[in-house]
Amino acid sequence: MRSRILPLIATLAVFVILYLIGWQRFPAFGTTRVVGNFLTDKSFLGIAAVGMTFVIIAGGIDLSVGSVIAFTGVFCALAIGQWGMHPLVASGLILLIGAAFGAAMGAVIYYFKIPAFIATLAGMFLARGGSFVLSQDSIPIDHPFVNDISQIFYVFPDRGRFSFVAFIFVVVLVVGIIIAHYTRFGRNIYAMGGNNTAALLLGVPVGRTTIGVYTLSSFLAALAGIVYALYTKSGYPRAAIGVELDAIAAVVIGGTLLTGGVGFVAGTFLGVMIQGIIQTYVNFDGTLNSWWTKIVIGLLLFLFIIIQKVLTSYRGTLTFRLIPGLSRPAAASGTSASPP
Amino acid sequence: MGFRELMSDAAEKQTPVLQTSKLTKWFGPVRALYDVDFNLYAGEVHAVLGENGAGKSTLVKLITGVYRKDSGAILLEGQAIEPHSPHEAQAYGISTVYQEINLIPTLSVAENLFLGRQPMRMGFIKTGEINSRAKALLKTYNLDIDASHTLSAFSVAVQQIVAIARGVDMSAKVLILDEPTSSLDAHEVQLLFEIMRSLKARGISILLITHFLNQVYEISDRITVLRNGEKIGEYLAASLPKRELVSLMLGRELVSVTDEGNTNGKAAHQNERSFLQVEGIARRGMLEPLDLSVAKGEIVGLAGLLGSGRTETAKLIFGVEQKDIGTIYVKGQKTTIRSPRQAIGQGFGMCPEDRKIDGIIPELSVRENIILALQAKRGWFKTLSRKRQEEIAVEMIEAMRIVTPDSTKPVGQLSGGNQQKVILARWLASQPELLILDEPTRGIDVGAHAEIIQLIKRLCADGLALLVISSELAEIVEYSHRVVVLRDRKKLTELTGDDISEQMIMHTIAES
Amino acid sequence: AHAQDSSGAGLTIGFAQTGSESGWRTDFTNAMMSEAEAMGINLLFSDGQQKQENQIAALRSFIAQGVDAIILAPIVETGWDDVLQEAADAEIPVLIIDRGVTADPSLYITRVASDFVYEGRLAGAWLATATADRASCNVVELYGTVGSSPAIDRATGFADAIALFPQIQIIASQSGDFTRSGGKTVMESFLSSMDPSTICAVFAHNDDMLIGAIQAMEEAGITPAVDILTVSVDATNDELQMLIDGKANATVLLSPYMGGPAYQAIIDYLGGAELPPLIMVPSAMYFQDTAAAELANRTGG
Amino acid sequence: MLETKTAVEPTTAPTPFNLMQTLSRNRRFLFPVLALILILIGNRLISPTFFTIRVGPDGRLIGSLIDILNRGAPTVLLAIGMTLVIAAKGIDLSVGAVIAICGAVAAVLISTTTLPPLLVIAIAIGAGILCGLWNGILVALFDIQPIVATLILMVIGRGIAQLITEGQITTFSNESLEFVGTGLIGGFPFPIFLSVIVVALVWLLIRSTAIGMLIESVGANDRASFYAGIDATKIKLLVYIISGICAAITGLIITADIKGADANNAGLWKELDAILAVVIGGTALTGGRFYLIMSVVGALIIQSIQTGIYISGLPPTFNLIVQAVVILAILFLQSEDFRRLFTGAWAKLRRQS
Ligand SMILES: Nc1ncnc2c1ncn2[C@@H]1O[C@H](COP(=O)(O)OP(=O)(O)OP(=O)(O)O)[C@@H](O)[C@H]1O
Ligand SMILES: Nc1ncnc2c1ncn2[C@@H]1O[C@H](COP(=O)(O)OP(=O)(O)OP(=O)(O)O)[C@@H](O)[C@H]1O
Ligand SMILES: [Mg+2]
Ligand SMILES: [Mg+2]
Repeated sequence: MRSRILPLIATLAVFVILYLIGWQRFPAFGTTRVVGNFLTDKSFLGIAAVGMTFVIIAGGIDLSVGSVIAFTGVFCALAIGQWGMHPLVASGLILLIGAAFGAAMGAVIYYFKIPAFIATLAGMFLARGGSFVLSQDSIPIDHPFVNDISQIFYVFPDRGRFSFVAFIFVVVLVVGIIIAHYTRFGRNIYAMGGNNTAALLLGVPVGRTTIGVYTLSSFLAALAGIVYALYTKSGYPRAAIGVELDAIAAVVIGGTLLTGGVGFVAGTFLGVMIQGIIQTYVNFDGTLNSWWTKIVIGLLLFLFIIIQKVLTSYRGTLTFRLIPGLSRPAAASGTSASPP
Repeated sequence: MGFRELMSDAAEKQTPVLQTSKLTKWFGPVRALYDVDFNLYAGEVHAVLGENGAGKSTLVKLITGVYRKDSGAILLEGQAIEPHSPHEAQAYGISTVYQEINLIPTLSVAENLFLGRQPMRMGFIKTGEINSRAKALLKTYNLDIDASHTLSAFSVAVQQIVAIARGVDMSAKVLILDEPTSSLDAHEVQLLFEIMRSLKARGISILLITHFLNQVYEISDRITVLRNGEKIGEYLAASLPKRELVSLMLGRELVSVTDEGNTNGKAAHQNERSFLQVEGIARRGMLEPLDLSVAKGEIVGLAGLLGSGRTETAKLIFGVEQKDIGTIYVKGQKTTIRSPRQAIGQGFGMCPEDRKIDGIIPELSVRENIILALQAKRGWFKTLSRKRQEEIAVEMIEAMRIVTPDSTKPVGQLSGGNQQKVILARWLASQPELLILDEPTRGIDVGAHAEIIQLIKRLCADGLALLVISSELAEIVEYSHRVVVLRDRKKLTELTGDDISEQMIMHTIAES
Repeated sequence: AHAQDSSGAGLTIGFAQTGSESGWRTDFTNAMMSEAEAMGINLLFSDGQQKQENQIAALRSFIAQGVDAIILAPIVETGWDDVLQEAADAEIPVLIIDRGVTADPSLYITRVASDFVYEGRLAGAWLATATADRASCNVVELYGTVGSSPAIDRATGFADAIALFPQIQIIASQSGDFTRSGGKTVMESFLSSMDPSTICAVFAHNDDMLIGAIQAMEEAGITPAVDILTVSVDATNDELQMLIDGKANATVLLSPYMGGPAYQAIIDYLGGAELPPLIMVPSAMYFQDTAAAELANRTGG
Repeated sequence: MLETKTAVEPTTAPTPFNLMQTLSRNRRFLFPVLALILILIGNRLISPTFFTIRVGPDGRLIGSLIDILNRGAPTVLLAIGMTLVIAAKGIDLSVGAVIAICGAVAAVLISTTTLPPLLVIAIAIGAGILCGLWNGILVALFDIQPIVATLILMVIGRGIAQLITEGQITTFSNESLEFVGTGLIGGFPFPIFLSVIVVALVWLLIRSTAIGMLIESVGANDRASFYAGIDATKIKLLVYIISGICAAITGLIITADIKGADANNAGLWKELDAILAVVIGGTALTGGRFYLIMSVVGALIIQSIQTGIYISGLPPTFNLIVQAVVILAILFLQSEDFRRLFTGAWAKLRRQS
């Protein structure tokens, strides 16, 4: 058991180290304001990443989340501003649409055996294209209810804010952890990712679970879209481009294996926070121009992954991969199943 | 046995619990199953026997909805059923342990045992209870392991027991066991049989597939023989002599299933210089320091119970795992072996125990699988011509009687036993000087079993050095010149000459 | 906030840039940095990498650090209300640069900008005069990145302008993503799929796409600026060179030098002055005869 | 040995099954090609001059078909490298960034130094090799998951490219280098030849040596390959290096084409096109068997859709939707289960009538 949460602990350790280094350099890092910002600014990414975690644990991938976020924003903005819907009604409707969209992708993946990467890439094009068709411009959302909601926040002692969207993020996180570890659906997802053929033979309802996991992911992407719309009070068809890659990176940094079967929702939270720290660090520094920003972000990511590797690798030393099969037995066995 | 006769008489009159009629399945041009009528009565153990590729697993997979039948019917208690997935089959009360270990390597042992049927409270899984119940369940199989560990950390044998435990624990009406004992030793097999008997007593019907004929006679009431996808007949176990059974399965007489007398009289090899000499190799938590030597033209058997460290010994020698200490001499030269690649460079070959994970490349063709090790040895650029590859493949397919329409079929689509033969063929094609065989006859049918034993002997006669691990003591005794007995990851002793006998090995293990 | 004299020395200003998607953007960033340095301002730079959420996070970081003022070059017009409110709560003045925002003007001190719609109109008006003597003029449009405000606004402005001249028609419009190779590829496919002689002019949403299109025309044996008229926006150095070489007809200036006015506005504001709600950087057009002087001016100075 | 009567002969089915088998054997090749043909026909319906090829000045052939081959060359090249990487159970997200780096290197060197163009090209390709090596080391030696390992270079790489060009489009004028992007041989643009040459070379490398099989083996089951003595580390290094070289050549083409290195945009999101091409070609993202030539067909399909959109006259707003719908249609066409849905329904209909 301990060996399985080792990546999680390593990730936590790196997070703490990074945070302390940041604090050392910029005293403002220690304020609740920065902590509150972490949660608020990364909440939509975090929510999407929780959905992505499930998909990746199930051995799939979902490239459509960024586009679904954008579509949701545009849809909400139009629904509220032009079609006169109440924000709650619009949200409920888009969550349904999101879930249906995910279910459709899941069905295509399961029934037609189209690789998830491609099915969701098509989903990405569709949702993004759909938002362009709805509107090319960004549309502000101006509704008293929305304004009220975005004014809900808890103020920490030194003016940091725990916002409503951060609250939603935390709720999603907790629910995600419960689904992952305390429901059959969650365990079936792990089983499918561990070895799809074996899961089928063990009686896991693979079809239902595949569709379910993409439904969940798109549902959460739509929720992330609502949060994003709340966060920016607008809908913009070019919003959240490339967020899927950020989400995937957060999930993987959090110790989830892309080969499926192994991972933690809590790890994803850490992954998101680590991205937040890197970004805040670069922002606080303020001396990096555009290209150095990219290089430093990439290098910090690299550094982080290497530290994590060292911490989790056998005997604490960096084991070079001279013995490919052995460093990842689970991954290897999970994929070598003979076809049914 | 009057009792058995009586039982089956009674069975004849009742409707079968599970019945197939005219069940047919094609895989492209391959007729895997044709017009098979199969009857399983309440409270019986019914063995389905046949050669590798006869269609046994296909029958099972049709019944449990893994494959969709082409025609025919499946009836459960007289009602036609059409399961679309193992999930549905389970709902009908059919529980199955498939031939290859089909568990989730990344989940814990306990979770594997209770996947899909976890104890729940208010819609949530009671995680604590899973572990404690798993522990209790495995206790009945004499397995004292930490069930919260990831499954992949355990040996094939342990995994097989876990799979059986799960299947048995779930069985409601019908339990299907497809080669459950292929990795188990005699002790575990007895344990399983005891459990099967108690299930039988509870009225549960059991379909058993195995290649161990002794086991068939020990436990089963009725036998159905398949050959080439067709049903040859259904027999009462008690009234079918073994010899006849074998010829029914093979469609021919099997000459000298075991050609009498073992080969270990030739102790002459002892004096020859060893091809491989191992001194004090060990790895913490895996193997205590161990000495071993194998000469050319000699077969050294590794005997021991499950978990005794036989596979580990092989892995350390072949460079799959790194040893902490110890030295390996090849032809008297001290050598370092840190990977199979280096081992192969020294003229080694190793047929691993877990064919599905360590053996086959399922997507590649039979031909490619066979020439793989040879090609890897030759490097990237010294390619074998297509013609040469084809020759080797065809030669091996014939020599080992691999059932495949042609050499282009992906190995993943062969039957289990034939996959095993392909891996053996791969190593033979690589022309090694030392061949390490870990459970080479696992899942191999009677006919082929005898052939492989012959093959091992012939290879030895041709001057190969062989290190063979097998859970079948009879087999080890038959061909070994020397037997190294292991227990608890330690070498106990080395038996030679007339000391090599099943009793002696058992005795050595039990003693000390 | 500090009380300041009219020099910017010692001020710390956070600048949230959209990203670095084009040469013009880089010019703009560089100009911002060098002008800050010249004025002794400590500029904290943040590259938003084309993402609004990154820019919002950058603003929040600036607020947490307690900078003296913030300059925001928004990637999109909407969605800034809350974070601008936060800045206002923290009493940090915000100045909007380049593209506009829809937020309440009381939330920022002023906007230093050029007008994309106006740029499109200028281009359209020029084309109308240049083709006044023709019976008809079929235009192909090289559209910017779909959904980006310069593309939308320039298209709108251009369409508004040519609507007054029925002889001018847009016969094809495709996105070249504001890039040179995008412009070249799209122009190439236009030239392959229609008779080049039917095309009278090309309007590109930025210079890069036009330069690509000019290459496509040359390769297809068409003389740009003669067989097909060209007009585009940005007036980058490369485009001026094209004008000088006679391969293009006109370009509308989008000045990257907005930093100076912006810093001055902040200094004035901190000094207590009233600011106008919009400070326009002058737009201009360059033609084949005026390009050389401007280029010399730029590279010389 | 024992008495050897012939082993159990698999019974061969009557003809209809043989027909099915031939179909299913060639299915992988049939459907992508069919899709390409359908798209071309579709394009012809949109634009009557689609198949027309006229001769421009200096003998240049001009026409949509030539455009597809010429503009498709970068995707073809990337898809080749990507095919091998994917076959070895990897993925390379960094190709877009590598394009930018190599283009930047070439443009800056040619415009600021007096190095001979061939040397500049060699250095640019060397940069691609380095990038591939970096990815390979992260994946093969450090055992970092391919998607993350290459994501690092995807982020850093574009920064490096911008660093080299300082964020500007570095223009140059050098006929030899420009030839890579816009040169003509017999009226055909040079990139077409370049892609054909690279396809041929890689094909030779893969099929006349054992490398192809070893890649498939490592991709399909790396543990079993390890037992068989295959050096997976070297194989993985090799595929990433090849991908790096392909990306470098692509970078040269794109840069030479516009006579300038656009570090900000060169190759942006090209990795997705390449992956898509590979999958349309039938290679599974889970590694193992690969189909090099089919990836080329996949790349041409993508370019044909793109060109079709350009000439369709549809507003650019609809680009993505059209792409998504066409790609889905192709994938459905390829999906056996999808087709069975229809053949099944058809058979039922026929039975009823
Ligand atoms: N998925 C598949 N695709 C194609 N052919 C298959 C597939 N599964 C099985 N076959 C073929 O069907 C035949 C019967 O296979 P099956 O697995 O039922 O044999 P078996 O009796 O279980 O043999 P073994 O004792 O070796 O396990 C074999 O010829 C095999 O090659
Ligand atoms: N009956 C058992 N009870 C507890 N642990 C066991 C048992 N059998 C095996 N194990 C565990 O399985 C692990 C691997 O041993 P393994 O079975 O591979 O050795 P082996 O001698 O090669 O046996 P075999 O080849 O029969 O599988 C060991 O960690 C051992 O503790
Ligand atoms: Mg079988
Ligand atoms: Mg063993």
